[in-house]
Amino acid sequence: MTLRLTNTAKTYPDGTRALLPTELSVDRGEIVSLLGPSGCGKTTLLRIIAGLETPDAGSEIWFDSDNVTSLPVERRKVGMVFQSYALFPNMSVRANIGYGLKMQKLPKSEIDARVTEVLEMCQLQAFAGRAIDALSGGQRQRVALARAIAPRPRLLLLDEPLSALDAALREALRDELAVLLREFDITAIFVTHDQDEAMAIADRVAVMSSGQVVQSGTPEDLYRNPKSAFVAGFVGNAMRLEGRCEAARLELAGGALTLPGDGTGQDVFVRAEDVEISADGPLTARVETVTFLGTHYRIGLSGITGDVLAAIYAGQNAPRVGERVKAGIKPEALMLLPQDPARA
Amino acid sequence: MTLRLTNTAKTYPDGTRALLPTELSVDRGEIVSLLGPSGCGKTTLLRIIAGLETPDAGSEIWFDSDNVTSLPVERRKVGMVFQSYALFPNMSVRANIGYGLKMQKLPKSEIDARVTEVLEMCQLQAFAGRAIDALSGGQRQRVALARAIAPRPRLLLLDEPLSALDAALREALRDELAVLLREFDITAIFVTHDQDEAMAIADRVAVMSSGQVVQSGTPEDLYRNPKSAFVAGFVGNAMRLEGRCEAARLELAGGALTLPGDGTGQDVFVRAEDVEISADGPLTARVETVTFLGTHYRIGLSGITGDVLAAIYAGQNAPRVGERVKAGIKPEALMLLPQDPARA
Amino acid sequence: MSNRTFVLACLTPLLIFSLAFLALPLVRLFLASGEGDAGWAVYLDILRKPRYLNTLVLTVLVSLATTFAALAVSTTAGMFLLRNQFRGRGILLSVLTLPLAFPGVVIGFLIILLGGRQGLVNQLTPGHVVFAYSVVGLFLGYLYFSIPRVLLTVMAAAEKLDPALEEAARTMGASPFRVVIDVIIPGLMPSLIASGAIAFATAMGAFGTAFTLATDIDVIPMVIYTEFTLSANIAMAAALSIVLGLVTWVLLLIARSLSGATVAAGG
Amino acid sequence: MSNRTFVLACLTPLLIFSLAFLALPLVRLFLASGEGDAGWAVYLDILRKPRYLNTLVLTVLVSLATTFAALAVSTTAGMFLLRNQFRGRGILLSVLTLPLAFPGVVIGFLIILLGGRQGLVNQLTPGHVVFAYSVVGLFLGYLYFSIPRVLLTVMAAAEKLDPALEEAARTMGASPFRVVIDVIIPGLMPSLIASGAIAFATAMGAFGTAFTLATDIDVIPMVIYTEFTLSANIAMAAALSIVLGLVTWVLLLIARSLSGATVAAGG
Repeated sequence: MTLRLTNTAKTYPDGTRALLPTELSVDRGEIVSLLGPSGCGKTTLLRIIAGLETPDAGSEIWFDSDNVTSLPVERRKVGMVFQSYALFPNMSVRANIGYGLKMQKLPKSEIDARVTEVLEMCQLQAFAGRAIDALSGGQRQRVALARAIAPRPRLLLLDEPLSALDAALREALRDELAVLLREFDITAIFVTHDQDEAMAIADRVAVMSSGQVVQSGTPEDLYRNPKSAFVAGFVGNAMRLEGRCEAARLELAGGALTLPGDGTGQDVFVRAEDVEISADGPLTARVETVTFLGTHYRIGLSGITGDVLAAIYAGQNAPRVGERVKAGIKPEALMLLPQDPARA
Repeated sequence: MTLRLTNTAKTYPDGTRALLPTELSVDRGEIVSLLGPSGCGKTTLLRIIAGLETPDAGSEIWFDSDNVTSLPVERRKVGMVFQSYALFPNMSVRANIGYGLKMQKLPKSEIDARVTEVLEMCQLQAFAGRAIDALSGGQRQRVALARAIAPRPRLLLLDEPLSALDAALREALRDELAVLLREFDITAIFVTHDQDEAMAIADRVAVMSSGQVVQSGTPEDLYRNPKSAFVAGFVGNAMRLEGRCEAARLELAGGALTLPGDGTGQDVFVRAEDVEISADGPLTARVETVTFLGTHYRIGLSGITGDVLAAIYAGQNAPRVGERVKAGIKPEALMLLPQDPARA
Repeated sequence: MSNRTFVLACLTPLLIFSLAFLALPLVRLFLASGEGDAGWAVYLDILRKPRYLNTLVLTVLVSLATTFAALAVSTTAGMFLLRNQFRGRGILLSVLTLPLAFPGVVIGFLIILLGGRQGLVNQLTPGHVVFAYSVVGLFLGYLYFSIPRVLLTVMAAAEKLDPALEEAARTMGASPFRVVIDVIIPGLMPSLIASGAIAFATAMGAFGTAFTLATDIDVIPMVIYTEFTLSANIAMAAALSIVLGLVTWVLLLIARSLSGATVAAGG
Repeated sequence: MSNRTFVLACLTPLLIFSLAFLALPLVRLFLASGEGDAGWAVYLDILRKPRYLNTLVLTVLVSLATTFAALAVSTTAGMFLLRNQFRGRGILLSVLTLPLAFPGVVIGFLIILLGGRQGLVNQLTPGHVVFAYSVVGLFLGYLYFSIPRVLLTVMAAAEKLDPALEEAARTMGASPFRVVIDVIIPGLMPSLIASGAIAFATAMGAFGTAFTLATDIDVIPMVIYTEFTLSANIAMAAALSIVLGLVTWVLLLIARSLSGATVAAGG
């Protein structure tokens, strides 16, 4: 199914603008992530698509060629996975998954067949008869997904589907979810505040901030060509280098760098993996923290810019805390972005 | 303070052995992490040190030259940060932090001075008068830490201090906690199930499994020289290569590899970052998943061993799902470890 | 653990006292029921004499009717008040919980003002409707008394219902009616059972309301009072008390095991 | 939203009915209090005539004493039962909650069996102690009645206390006694206030117990009954009801605002 939103906004009765007028299109079979910090309006947008929130007048929501803007949630045929999973505690796993089919008034034999099929797909056969409170977090997550997909919805919506899991499980289930969503071959939109999750699962990521979609594109595109300081910081944790730009030269507290272009009136950003600690670097810094991360060390450097600047060090013999080191950044690794109007 | 545990064990009345007899020493000022999956006994061990659980007869706990085994918790002078923070909801931030000093019956002026000092150290001055439920998760975490440290305990114990925070905040506070603990200059033990957390904060990590400390050492040591399959898997996510060892040769489903030594009767492990996708590799595999992670891609490869084998791909043009690729692993990247008796 | 020793030392005397204070009179009550002329056959008398048996049946029936009516009214009203913000909501809630402040005697008094011979309904209707002194009056009085207690318990429970459960049911195509059946009622069930049990126990034991209203009809607590003070038939009074207590206690126990743990505190 | 319309359509008639049924008789009651010979001065009479004023003061004092005693006993007993697993714990809890099953009349009856002229205490002690018909008997009867309700509420609340809070206090050097003062009591406070308020309201309105016991003393619900049925002084009965209701209602409102929201449902 193709989803198209035009001019969709949400203002609360008290005047809070949760979502500014937004355009969004999702193609058939595409998996789109709404990524942003909490309070950016991503969940509001998802709930408007589901029909759980009423958008402002003038908003339009199209499922293929149907205008569903005023259709109540129970008739939109969407599947939704809730952050808390919202599994019915008074029903077994099987009854939970079959609930949507029962509401469609399908014959019992067909419900059974469809539930069995979905149970298999999600590898839940062993838990079919269990009560919900006898399931682990990861199993609940899969039951919630199975329940949402069983009625063959036109669109699958997922609200922070992994956030209720602990860190170790979350990483394991991230890949599993990505594989399952592609197996279902369904148009899906999921909300997350975790950039790794968005990048690992989505075909396309829409980055949101303060009620607006600020940039939308493939994970690679967002990472390599951020259009604003916000996207650069949120996707890939770019750090701003506070200094004075003079044409293609950036003067920092710890030394000077060559820019890839004229930086006048622009902010300069860099990612930790592009800060190289080497004896012939033009910057001088003091080592504040050294953190071993398996394949590499993360080094906190002070004296280059206002804040501590993180650098990745891949060698075996990391510098020690308190040492003075030299560092450099290649011109092509520096990102020139429009100045943040809030600060300028 | 130096901590020494000898022969410390815990058996519950129903016969469950939560902790097998354990020896552990922590030097003055050392920061030690107890790392392991849930149910491995790490929290039990921490609670025994605090005095919140009574160990089995024969256990001994020494704080410097004091045997505190039978000393009740309120007289052990330990500071503890709880997983849920356990801040007193009926007291302000200031009263929470001053509680331990009040229990020591210090004069009011001294309590005030000490609380102010700790508030400053933890950058909580602005929140001193606030109620607990007006604080964010990260602020609560710092108040819990400030409260534990204010009475100048002999030993600081932290039970999963970051697990109640969401992913983004957890990473930010991880470094902050590491810096603060070193600033306090106190002997500290913290429990975690997150290997990144343990590595980032601790001087020494004690890996626990099934009620036992299975290996203890610096993060680098554990990562580079794991002594068992469990440690290799838990620290750095090493994957087992299922195949047949013939002297220094390993036959896999997808090809053969040269081992760094005689692998007979041993299990072979490798980490994702050591699996190289290159046209001249001896292994043949099918690409199952491709995940963009910013600096690199994680590629899931099938056909090399039983499970999907993860590989790190650092280039710009990642292979596509379904493609057949060649891969190789350098002999020195393969880890030979004693066979898991449970499987052999 | 020293904490445990401290607690034990503190509480043991208190518990011994409580037991003596609570259990001893009950044992005495039970013994008293066998000390009459009829001996233990007094329990058979209850079943044989229509006066006692009919009253017992009537009391149980009125109490059951009160319980179910109170549950129905309170659940709908409670859900409505919780889900809708409107002007006057606070006042409405206060009015609904007003009867909490009045004793049973006053409730009986109110029913007489409403449905008695000089009552409002009698004055307003042409048919001269007097219901205060009948089973209807008793039922209304008990209902009046039960609604606020059940209402507050149900509202407390309804506040804790996860709204995502209802939203989940609706995304799967459930109508508002199905949501009530499949999500809201099951979610409130423990509180409904617990507060229903308390409403039943209260109705079974209500004395003030019954004493004010029941000129034509009898309920068990009144019979107990009459036997004890007026007929000086202490054995029968004791036997009836034991039977009443047993019926109510068994019901409370069943409710508590159904709704789980100490949730039966509500109401 | 269609859900809201559905709910509104369902409930509006029910609420109108409830309001008429609940609010109307109360208005009638208030009007009735001014319809006597004294007019609205009947409220002054309550303050002027020692018979009414003394009874009112006594009722309030006994109710307050009952409330605080019930809170003290129930909190200690409830914490003890919750924190300690021992054989007979279930039986002990059942005995403590037994009075839930008995109406006020039977409770009065039990107190007479314990402390009346032929009572247990009188038989066992040489001093011929008879307390059943005094304020002490009334207090004990009310206490008997309140303990199980407060106990169950406190236990439900205590179950939800975070044990880590107590452990945190202890790691910082707090003695078990300080833990009770600084952690347990503040944690239980909303439930204590709520169940205390309900215990107070129940004691203020208790009729059955008082009617059985109070041969020498009077409490307000009994005076109301006497004025209404025996003296046919409807205005005074109505005025006393209004005053009693007002005192209790104000207290319940205060308790609810102190303990927050619908937690006052407990008890």
